[in-house]
Amino acid sequence: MIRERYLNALTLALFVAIPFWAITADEPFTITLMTRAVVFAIAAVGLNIALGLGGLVSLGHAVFFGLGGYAMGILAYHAQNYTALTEWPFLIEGTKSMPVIWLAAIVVSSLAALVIGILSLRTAGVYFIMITLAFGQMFFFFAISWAEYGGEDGLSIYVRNGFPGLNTLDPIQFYGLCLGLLCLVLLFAWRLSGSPFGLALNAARQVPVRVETAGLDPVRLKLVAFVLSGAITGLAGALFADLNRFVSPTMFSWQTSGEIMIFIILGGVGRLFGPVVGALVFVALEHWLGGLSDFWHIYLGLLLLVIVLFGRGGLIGMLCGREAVHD
Amino acid sequence: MKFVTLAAAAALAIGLSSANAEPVKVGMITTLSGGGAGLGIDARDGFMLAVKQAGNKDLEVIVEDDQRKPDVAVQLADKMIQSDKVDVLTGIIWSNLAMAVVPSVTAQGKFYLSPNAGPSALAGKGCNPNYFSVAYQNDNLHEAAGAYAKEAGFKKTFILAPNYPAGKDSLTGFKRYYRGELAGEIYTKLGQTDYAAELAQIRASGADSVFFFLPGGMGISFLKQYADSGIDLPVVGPAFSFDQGILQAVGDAALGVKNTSQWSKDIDNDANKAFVESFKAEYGRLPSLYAAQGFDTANLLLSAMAKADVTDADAFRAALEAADFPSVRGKFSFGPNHHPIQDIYVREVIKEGDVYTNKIVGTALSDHGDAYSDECSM
Amino acid sequence: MTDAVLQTSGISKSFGALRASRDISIDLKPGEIHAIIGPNGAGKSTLIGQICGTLKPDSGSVHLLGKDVTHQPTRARARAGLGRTFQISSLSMEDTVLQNVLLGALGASGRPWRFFSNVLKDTSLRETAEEALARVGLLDQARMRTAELSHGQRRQLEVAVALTQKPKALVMDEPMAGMGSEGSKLLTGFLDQLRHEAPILLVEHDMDAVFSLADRISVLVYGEVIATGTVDEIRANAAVKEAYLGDEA
Amino acid sequence: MSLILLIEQVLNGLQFGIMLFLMAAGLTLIFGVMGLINLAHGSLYMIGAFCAAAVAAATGSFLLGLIGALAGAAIAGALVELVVIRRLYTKDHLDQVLATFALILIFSEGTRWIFGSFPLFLNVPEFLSGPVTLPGGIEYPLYRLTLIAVGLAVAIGLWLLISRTRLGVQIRAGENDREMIAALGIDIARLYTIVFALGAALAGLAGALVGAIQSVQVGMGEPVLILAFVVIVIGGIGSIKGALVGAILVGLTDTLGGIFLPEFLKLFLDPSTATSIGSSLASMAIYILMAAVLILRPAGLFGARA
Repeated sequence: MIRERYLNALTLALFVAIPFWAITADEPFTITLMTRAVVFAIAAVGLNIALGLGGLVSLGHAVFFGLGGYAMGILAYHAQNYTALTEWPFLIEGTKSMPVIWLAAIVVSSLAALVIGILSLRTAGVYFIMITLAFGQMFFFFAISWAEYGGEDGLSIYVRNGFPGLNTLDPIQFYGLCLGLLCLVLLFAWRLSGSPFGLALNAARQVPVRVETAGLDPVRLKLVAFVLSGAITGLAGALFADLNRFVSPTMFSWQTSGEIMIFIILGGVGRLFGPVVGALVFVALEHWLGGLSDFWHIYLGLLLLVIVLFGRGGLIGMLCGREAVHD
Repeated sequence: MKFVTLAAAAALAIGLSSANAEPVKVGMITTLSGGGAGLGIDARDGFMLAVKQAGNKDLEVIVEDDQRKPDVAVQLADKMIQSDKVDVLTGIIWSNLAMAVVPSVTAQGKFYLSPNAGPSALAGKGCNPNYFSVAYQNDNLHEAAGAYAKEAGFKKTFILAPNYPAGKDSLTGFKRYYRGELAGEIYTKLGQTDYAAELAQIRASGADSVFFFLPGGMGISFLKQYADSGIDLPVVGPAFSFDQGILQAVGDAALGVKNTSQWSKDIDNDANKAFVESFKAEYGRLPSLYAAQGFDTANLLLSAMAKADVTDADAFRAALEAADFPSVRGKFSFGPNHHPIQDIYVREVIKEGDVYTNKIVGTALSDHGDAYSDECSM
Repeated sequence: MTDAVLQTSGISKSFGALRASRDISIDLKPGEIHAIIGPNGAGKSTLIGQICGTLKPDSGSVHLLGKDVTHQPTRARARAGLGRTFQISSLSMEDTVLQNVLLGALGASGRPWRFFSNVLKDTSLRETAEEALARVGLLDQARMRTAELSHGQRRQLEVAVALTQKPKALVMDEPMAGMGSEGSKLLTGFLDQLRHEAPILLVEHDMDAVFSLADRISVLVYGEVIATGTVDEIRANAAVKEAYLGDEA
Repeated sequence: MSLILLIEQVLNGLQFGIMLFLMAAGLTLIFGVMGLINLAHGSLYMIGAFCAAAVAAATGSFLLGLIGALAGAAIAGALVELVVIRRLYTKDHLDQVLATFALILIFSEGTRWIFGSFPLFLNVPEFLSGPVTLPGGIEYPLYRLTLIAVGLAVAIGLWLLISRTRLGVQIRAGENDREMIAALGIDIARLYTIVFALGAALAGLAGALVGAIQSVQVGMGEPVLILAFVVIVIGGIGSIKGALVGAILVGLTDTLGGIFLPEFLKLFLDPSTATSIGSSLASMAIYILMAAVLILRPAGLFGARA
């Protein structure tokens, strides 16, 4: 059994070491793959706040991933065509600046999470899973038929958006940017889990009636968790869109929601680094298994089954055992 | 370590001795798993057949599965360009994937030869000197269907397509050449499998004919239900719903339907006959439109390789523009925006023994280019 | 009557044909322990639910510190000073003892919307929490996982959580259930002191505890209060004897 | 819009809804008795269609194909239950979602591995093909009428099964109180396998029946699966009656919404905008319906427990 914090440190070390190796070995694509893993990890860290801490099994987080993506797509599309997003009630122009795009992604997905959360949290259990799924489908079909922004074809952005002081087209610089954001998000998630809010949310997941008796509103706690969660997943969506320089309704599909959830389960639910380990392993599997056989989904499916059936607590749970009591 | 160096040197020596041109590396990104895998597999098989027949050792092909996901396709393109250092990319079936991949590929100075998708955005303002559509511009087959409908004297056609960009382009393409009146115009849900409601509308509309564009499983469902509904109007559509791969699943319901295609297995020329025979011999099935497009794409590439070195982009581009290869379609040349100028035929679905297939019954449009080349400046 | 801390006025509640509460009016005065006894199925849990806000009465009203709280949710009543312990333990078992108590303190502080600060380093919350643990004698177990506590210790923890809220009235649902005689004795002594801080509405099966602690007793049978009085009055009440204590007498 | 067209569209919505019911009934039964969310239910639908197509192609008989579909899906269901599903009953919903998601991957690619990437052929049998004329001069495909009849027959059969048979008593006991069935001496493991196989057979039947007028291809199950979930959530999870009502509601909303929304919007907007917005709204209509039902009644129309 390894101590969880050593495993976490090792994971972070891998995220630094592998790209360095890739540069020296002239394998730039490995950096792209690692960027993909980092972006997925951010999305899953976001979901983990709702799922792991709040116990909200959301099968609709693709909504926020997609909204983040479209926030990037739409802003950059207007910037590259020199058209205004809207002229009424006030002029909004497109932009190719990442910080602005991130802000837009976070704001839009938070608002969506607020509305979806208010409606969905009236239900619980299976119904919650299903209503979030339904919201995901709503956005998916809307995006498909939204001809102005490419509908099913999606939107291509020819040049990656810019970040002051960096050349984002250089894979390693963009990777560094994403990794930096992942670290920030992890820091946030870590502080959150030990904060007064985290304590209350944790209790709201396990014994909502107790939280109520303590004078707090468990539903409101969960709603705030859902909004924070959606905002982070939205940020990941914007990064994902920039990684691919492309957005499409696929980002809204329920399979995307499922995949984000898979990252968490693979790594370990409620563990700080669960989503990170899960995303890294998933991207590696996708890459290697995809090269092995046309039918690689079978192997992926079998592996997932084994982990769900026999591996309590995901990969981290298998390696580190039960979660330690934190001080 | 020493051994490795020696081996590498030997390999280099062999490489140099067997060819006078630089080897060309091709990355093929296509759909090999999931729902639309049949199309990608056909395109790949057609492409590889031509490569095999040419026996050109300087051509190396890397094939990867995009799972019909745009983000995977983009990632594969990055990998092929960054890691595998490919010179040319090809293989994408779906327009939305092409839109995701092609602009960034050409922006990085690589060539892209499209064996199927030809979205209008890449034919007009978004055209690029390094992008060639070897199949068609997306509107072409629909325009031909419109031309056929005019020719056949249809006065009141009911038209329908899925509610997504290619569907809208399709109806626009049809209307560009059709001169009659429309009995109705419907956009269906993408991926819809039940068309009872649409059939009822067709029945009630007083139409004298039906045009539909419903690729893949949607078309199969529509045709089966159409045949079962008792509506007895002539149907016309682009080749996609009548292709070799899916006709067997439609069965009798498709018999007699007219469809438009730039290729058919009975086009009378030597290249085509040889292609159909060798494809059957190699894979044990009849080739499809996608297989033919893959085959032509590979032969176009091979013809350019014979004329120019891929490292000399301008010369290689000129060699591609010349399109100096025996197309299975017969006459074939590129317009100013690197999209085909070719004949588009009207085919009819027939049954040969136990197998459903198509035969040519006429030509809808001759030497047909596309509507967007004026917008292209290159 | 006006000085009652907690008061129900004629509350009734039915589930379909079952009338679980019939016109119940009871009150809790400062400094007293008011025990509710009754056979299983008498409607004690339903009564507690309506007092604490998890159930809404069909008719009648609930007053806390003179204010009508009938239509307020549980958390509002909690914030107004109503503490509660549960019959079936509702602690978060995965967490430490300290974390459970901190939740109570956090609720009382009314400031859960802090996302970055470490809750364990919040001195005021921590002082409240540790003081409550010390009072029930669980301070040494603060770092233990709640699941590792003995049954009796969990009961003590329940009380500690309620104490962090500095309640003005306490509703305790069978705090002695499942405790050994030693533990019961200790807790009895503790509650005896506690009544001066906050009056207690005590639902309990342990008759020794009830008779030694209660200032007043109400007897609930079939959703109805058949008698209210001092220990002696209840012991002497014929109706009670018949309905409830019958087989003991 | 003529009355005939309207009636025809209502019939279409009804038929669509009744096919959804076949899917949803199994799903809701499995959830009600075992408390399991089964995302792989769509795969059993696909297996039914593929079995029917394979058997019909080999024997030339559509009816044998249907029997093949029932048997194939039931066997696949029982096997999956024995190997995988029974390990999931004690796990939480999250694990169930993931494990059955994994099953989808395995089933889809496995089917493609066995049957290839091209759609299979399955057609309406000769004696059911073509339209019939209904009173009022409505021409309607006989096969679709048959689907409505079969679906209603299955609904009645299910109702009889649950209300009149020993198995039904056990199922109802399982829905209400798991400990009670153990106390009654019922072999709970066997009951679960039977219920799961029954649900699978219903899905397989739906797949085969629908496969004859649609495309028998890999991935055909997932869109239907999502619709079936929408149905049981609207109806209330665990309730067969809810599944029937929900299915018909969804069928009618989807069919009629697609026609009337664009027409309705044409009153306010120019035709092409109306068509475009109307189609978009129509494709979202059932999800909007579901969200609305859940917001008003968080446990669905006939749901007992939230």
